[in-house]
Amino acid sequence: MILVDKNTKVIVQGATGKMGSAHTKRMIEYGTNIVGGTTPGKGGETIHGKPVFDTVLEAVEKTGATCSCIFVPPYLALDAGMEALDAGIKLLVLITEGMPPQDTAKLVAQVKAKDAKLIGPNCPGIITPGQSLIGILPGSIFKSGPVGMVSKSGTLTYEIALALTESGLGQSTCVGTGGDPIKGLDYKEVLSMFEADPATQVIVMIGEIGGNAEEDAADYIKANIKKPVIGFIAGQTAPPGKRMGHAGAIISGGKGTAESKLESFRSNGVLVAMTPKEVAQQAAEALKQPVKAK
Amino acid sequence: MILVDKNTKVIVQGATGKMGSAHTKRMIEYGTNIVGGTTPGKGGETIHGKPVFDTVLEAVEKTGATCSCIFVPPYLALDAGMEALDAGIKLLVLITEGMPPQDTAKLVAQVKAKDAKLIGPNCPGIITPGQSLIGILPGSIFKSGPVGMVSKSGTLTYEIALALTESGLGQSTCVGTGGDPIKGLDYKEVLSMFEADPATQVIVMIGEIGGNAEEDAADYIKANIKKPVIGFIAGQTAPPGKRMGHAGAIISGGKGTAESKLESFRSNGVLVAMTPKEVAQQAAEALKQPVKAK
Amino acid sequence: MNLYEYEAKRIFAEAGIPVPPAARITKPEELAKVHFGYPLTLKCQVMAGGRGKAGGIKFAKDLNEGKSLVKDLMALTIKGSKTESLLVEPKMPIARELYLAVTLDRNRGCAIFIASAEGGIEIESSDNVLTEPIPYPYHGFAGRKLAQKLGLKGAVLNKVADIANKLYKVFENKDLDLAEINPLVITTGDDVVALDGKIIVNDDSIARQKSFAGMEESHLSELSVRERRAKMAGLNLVELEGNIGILCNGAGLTMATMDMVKGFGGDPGNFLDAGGGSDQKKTLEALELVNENPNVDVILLNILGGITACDEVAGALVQFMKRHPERKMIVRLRGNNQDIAEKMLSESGLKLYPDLEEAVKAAVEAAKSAGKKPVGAGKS
Amino acid sequence: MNLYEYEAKRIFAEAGIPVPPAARITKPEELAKVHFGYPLTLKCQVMAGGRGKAGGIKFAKDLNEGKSLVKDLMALTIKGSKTESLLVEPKMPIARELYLAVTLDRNRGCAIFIASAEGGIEIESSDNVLTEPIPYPYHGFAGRKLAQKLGLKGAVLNKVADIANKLYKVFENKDLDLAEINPLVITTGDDVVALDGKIIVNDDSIARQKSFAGMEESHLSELSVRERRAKMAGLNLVELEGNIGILCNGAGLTMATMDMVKGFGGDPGNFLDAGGGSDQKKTLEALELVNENPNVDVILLNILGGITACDEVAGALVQFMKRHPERKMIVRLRGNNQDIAEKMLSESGLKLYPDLEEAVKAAVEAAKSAGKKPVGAGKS
Repeated sequence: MILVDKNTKVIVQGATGKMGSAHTKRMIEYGTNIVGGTTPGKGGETIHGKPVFDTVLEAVEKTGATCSCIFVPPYLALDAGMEALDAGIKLLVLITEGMPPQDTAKLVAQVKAKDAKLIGPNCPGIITPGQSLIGILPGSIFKSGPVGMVSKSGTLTYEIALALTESGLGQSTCVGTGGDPIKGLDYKEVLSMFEADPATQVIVMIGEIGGNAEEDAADYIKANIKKPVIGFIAGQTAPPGKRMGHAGAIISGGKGTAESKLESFRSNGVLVAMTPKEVAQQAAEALKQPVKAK
Repeated sequence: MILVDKNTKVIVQGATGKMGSAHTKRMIEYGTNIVGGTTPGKGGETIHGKPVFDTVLEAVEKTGATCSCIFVPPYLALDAGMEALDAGIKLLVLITEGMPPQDTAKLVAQVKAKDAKLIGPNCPGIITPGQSLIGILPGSIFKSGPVGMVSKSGTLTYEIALALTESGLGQSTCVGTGGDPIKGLDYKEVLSMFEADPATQVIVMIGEIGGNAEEDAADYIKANIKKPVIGFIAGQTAPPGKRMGHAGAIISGGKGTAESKLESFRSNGVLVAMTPKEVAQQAAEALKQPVKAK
Repeated sequence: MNLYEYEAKRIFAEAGIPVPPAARITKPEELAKVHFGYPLTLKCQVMAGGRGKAGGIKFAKDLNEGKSLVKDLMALTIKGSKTESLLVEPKMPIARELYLAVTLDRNRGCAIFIASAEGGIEIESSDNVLTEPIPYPYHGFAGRKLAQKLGLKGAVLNKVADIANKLYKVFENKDLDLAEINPLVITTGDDVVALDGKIIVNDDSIARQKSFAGMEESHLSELSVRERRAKMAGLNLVELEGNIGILCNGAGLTMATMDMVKGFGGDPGNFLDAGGGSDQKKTLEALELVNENPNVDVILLNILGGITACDEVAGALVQFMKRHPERKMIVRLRGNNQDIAEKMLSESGLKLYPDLEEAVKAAVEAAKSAGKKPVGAGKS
Repeated sequence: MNLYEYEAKRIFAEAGIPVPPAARITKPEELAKVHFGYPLTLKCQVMAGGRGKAGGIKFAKDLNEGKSLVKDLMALTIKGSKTESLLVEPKMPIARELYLAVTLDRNRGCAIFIASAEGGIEIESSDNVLTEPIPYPYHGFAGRKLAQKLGLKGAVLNKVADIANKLYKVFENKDLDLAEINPLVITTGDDVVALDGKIIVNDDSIARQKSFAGMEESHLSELSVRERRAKMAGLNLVELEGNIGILCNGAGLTMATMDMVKGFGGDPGNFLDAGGGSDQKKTLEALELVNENPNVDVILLNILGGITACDEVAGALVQFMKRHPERKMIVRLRGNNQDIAEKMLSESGLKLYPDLEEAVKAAVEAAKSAGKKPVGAGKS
C-alpha cells in the first residue's frame, strides 16, 4: 500500500457540514483512523463520537493527525489547505469540487514548499482497502489485493475497481488524483510510489482527455517503472473544444486527445484496455507474467 | 575580510540615475569590481565605461555578477530586490532610504528563502578597504587593517573609521547594516562572520537607541564571540518617543534606551567606548591583549 | 465564460492597458457618429475564433463604404456564432505585432506568460513562442524579464513590461483562465496598443467576481438551448449526433460509457454528467434534458452510486417513466442504496442491468432496432 | 503619522470591522442631534495617549449633563495636545475586553499580531500578551489561530478571527506601522466591537497611500512649529532644552555629537540631522531652524561628508554668517570636497576644527560663556 494505512491519523476539515459529516461517518464505519474534525466555532463539540476542534493546529497538537480530508466550500478551500500545511499536516486529501484553479496553484506551490502531498482537489480521495478510506469512495466496492490504481476520475475508478474486485483482483491502494487541470499529486509521483511498494504487483492508470499528463506519465513509465501498467483513457468519443464535466477534460487546439494518449501508452509499453472488464482481464494476465527487467 | 573582496563582481541597479551614476563612478574609482549596471529600457548603453542591461538576469548571465548595489526610489526597492534574488544575486546592498517597512519585510522573507544576504536598506553599504567599496561610503577615510566594524549608522561609522585610521588602525571590513527597524543582516550574523575571519582581530560594534538588537547581540557575543568587541551607542541624550532621524531610532514604551544597551554591553563583556576616539583607543588596547579563551 | 472583444478591451482599459479608441455599433446609421477619421476598422463581435479568415474584419475608407460594411458584417454568422455587434476603431499604423497572454499551466501548476515576437498568430501552431512561469507573489520585474526575452529594447521594452504586469494583474484579480492580447501592436510611433483582446473567465470563480455577475447567461452563445439549460441546472451536457442518450454520474464514467457505446457499435447522442450526489429532482431534470433531444431513441442510464444515492435516482426514474412510458430505457444502477432502489423499481417492469457491458450492449441493440433513423437527422 | 480615534474607526468600519455608532461634535448644541439614547460616552479626540486617566473620557446620563461635559472636554489639553473634537457613542454593554493589534516586529522581520485576553491595558506593561507572526501571503486561518490561542470559543471566536483578518488587511493595504484595537469589546450579547482604535501610518509610505493625501500637515500636532517646518523641508529636527544647537549629517553622527556635547558638560538644544547629500539651500534652511530656537546660544555644525559635499555646506555657511554675523559658530567640516570648502571659508575668519572632540569642547566652552542663560528659559 502507499500513502495511507490503518495507522494514518486523519482529521476532517469541515467535519460538521452536511457532506463532511456524512462522509466522516462513512470513513469511521469503514475503519479509517479518524481522530477528529475541525469547524471554526464548534470546538469542544463532537461529531460521530470524535472531537471537533476550532483550528487544525489545535487538532494536530491534541491528536497527532498527519492527514486531513478537506470538505469545505470551494472558495474556502485555499485557506483550509493553507491552514493544514501551517499546522504541519503532510497529506491533504481535498475533495472539494469547483475550487478556483488560481487558488489551487497557490496551494500547490505551498504544498511543495512544505514538502507535503496534496491529493485533489475535485477528487474522490484515496483508499487502501481494508485499512483506510479517506474521501468519498464507496468502500464496499474495493478489496485488498495486488493492483495499484491511479485515476483522474471518481465513478470511473469505482467502475474499474468493481470489475477488478468481481474478477477476484483486490487493490493495494487506489488514488483518485482529481479532474481539475491544476492539482496536487500527478501520475508520475503515484507511479513511483507504486513501483516502490511491495504490495503492488500491477498498476492500473486511468486517464481521460485533456492536457498531456498521460503522455508524460507514459514516458516516465518507460524509463522508470518495471511493474506492468494497464492504461485506460476515457473520452475517445468526446468532441473537441467541449469541457466534458471535469474542468480539465477538454481537447483544445488539437491537444489532449484520447488518440494521442493511447498512442503514447502503446509506444511506451503501457498495456491498453478499452473497457473496465478488459482492465481486469489485462491485470489478471499481467499478474501471471514475471516482472519486466529494464 | 568578510562578504566582499576585490574579486566580488558587482552590478549597480539604477546605475543611470543621478545617485546611482555618481556612486558607480566613485566605486569604480575606488577599485570595486563593477561589472555593469541595470536600468530598464537603457540596455545597450554604457555608464562610466560599464555595460548597462535591461534586467538583472541579463546582467548576471553576461557578467557573472553575484552582488548588486541597489539605488532605486523607495517604492521600487522591493521589486528591484526581488528581481536581484530571482536572477540569482547572493548579496544585495540596498542603499535606498525611505523604503516602506512592510516592503522590506517581504524582501527579507524572500532573501531568507533564497539563502541570500541583504545589507540595508537605508544603509551606507560595505567596504573591505583597498579591495571593494559597495555603497556610498567615503573610501578615503578607510584603510586596510585588523578592525572589523558593524554599524547601524552611516556618518557615525565614517567618524569612527576616521578615528581608527588616524590612530593607525585599519579595518578588515566595515558593514553598515542600516537605520531601519526592518532590515537584512543584523549584528549577530556579521559578528559571527568576523569571528570566523582571520583578518579581523578586534570588532567594533556601533549601535543606537531603538529596538533591542544591541542587547541581543551582547548576549550572542558572550556566548559565541572570542575576539574583543568594542561597543558604542549613539543617542544617550535622545528624549523618549521621538524618532531620531533613522526610522528605527526611537525609544518607545521605555524600551530601546541607550542605558539598557550599554548595561547589556557591560554585563556581557563588551568593552564600552563613549566617543569615537575612545573607540580607537580601546581597539588599540584590545589588539595588544591575547585572544580571550571561552 | 468567454467575453467578447469589446468587453475584454474594456477590462484592459480599466487596468491601464492601452487600447485603441473604439465605438460599438449595430446599425449603419450609427457610423456617422464615430469621429475617429477614416480608414476605420470594423470588427464582428463574435465568440468564435478565426474571425479574420471568416471575413469578420473589414476596413472602410469612407462613411459610404463603412455603412455598407456594417450591414454586411452584422448579418455574418461565424462558425455558428452570430455577430452580436461591431467594434469600430481607427486603423492603427502598425510597425510590429507581438503576442502576449497569461494562463495557467497544467504541467507546472502555476500561471505563465505566453509570448511571441510574432503577433496575430495561431499561438498553438507557432514555433516562436516563449513560456515564462510567473512568480507568486507577483513582482513587476517579471514583466521586464519577459519583455527583455522578447528581444525588445528602450521605451518599447518598458511599455510592454508594464502591459505584461497589468495583464497579469487582470488575470489574477478577475480569476481568468486566459487573458490574451493578440496582436499587441507596436505602432510606427513606438506606442504599444492591445489591438485585439480575449478573456476567458474561469467558470468556477464567476460567483466571487462581482463584475461578472449576471453575465453568464448571455455569454453561453455556443451552447444549444438544452446545454444552456443544463448548465444553469448544474448539469454537464454536451450534445452529439447519435441516437443513444447517455446519463451517468461522474465525468470519467460518462465518457467511458460513451466510448463503450461507440465500441459496441452504437452512437452516443450526448454526454450528460449529473455530477456527484444528484438528488431526485436534479436527476429528473437530467432525464428530461436527454429525452428532449430529438435525435435520441434510447436512454442509457448508468449510475454507480458513491455519493449519489441509487434510491434518489430510482425516484426520478419512476416519475420520468410515468411521464414518458413510451421511452425506451436501459438502466444500470449500482452502489449506495442499490437495494432500496431495486425495490422501488421492482413494480415498474424495468429490467435492471447489474453489468455495465451488458447494459451498453442492450442499449446499442435497442437503438439499432428503434426506427433505423439516420444518424444526425432531426437535430434541433 | 498618528490618526485620531475617529479617523481610525472610520477606516476600520470601511474594512468591515464593527465599531459603535458614533457622532463627532465640537459644540454643546450639536449634542441634541445625536440620537443614540443615553447614557452616552464622550471622548476627547487627542493625539496623546493616556486619555482616560487624564479625564478625557466621560459618560453623560442625559442631554443637560452631556452639554456641560462637551464644554469642559473641548477645553481640555492632554499632555500638550489640544482636544480636536469629541466622539460621541452610546455606552456599550461590555461583557469582556480584549486587546488586538498588528504591527511589524523588528526582531522577526515580519508582521505580527499582538493580542491579549485582557483589554483596555497598557500593552507594554502587561504580562498576558500573545505575539503571533503573520504568514505572508496572508490567509484567513491566521485570524482563527489567533482567536483560538486567545481562548475564545463559538461565535465569538469566529467574530474575533474575522476582525483580526480585517485588521491585518487594513494594516497591509494602508501601509500602517500600527493598527490597534484597545479595547476590543465583547458585549453582553456576544457582539464584538472595536471600542477604541489607534492607527499609526508609516511615514515613508504616505506618498503611495492616496487616502492619506494632504493629511500629514494637520496631523503633526505634537511637533513644535519649527519641527513641523523641518519635517516639511525633509529635515529631522527634535528640539531639546539646552543652548547648543547641533546640526550634523546622518542620524547616528548627530546623536553621537549630542552625546559628546553632554559628555563634555554642555547641553544640546536640538537634534538636527540634515540627512545625506543635503545641498546649500537645504543646509541653509537647517541652519536657520537651529538659529531660530531662542534657547540656542551656540551652533555646532559637524559635517563628515560622504554623500554630502562640504562645499555645498560651506556655501550655506557663508550666506548664513552674512545674515547672522553675531551668531557664535563652531564648525567642523570634513570629507568630500573639504579642500574647496576650506578655500570658500578662508576669508570668513571662521575657525575650522578638523577634530570632532576639539569642536565639541569649543562649543561647550562657548556656550558656557554665552550669557549664562539658565537652561530651559525662553523656549517658545
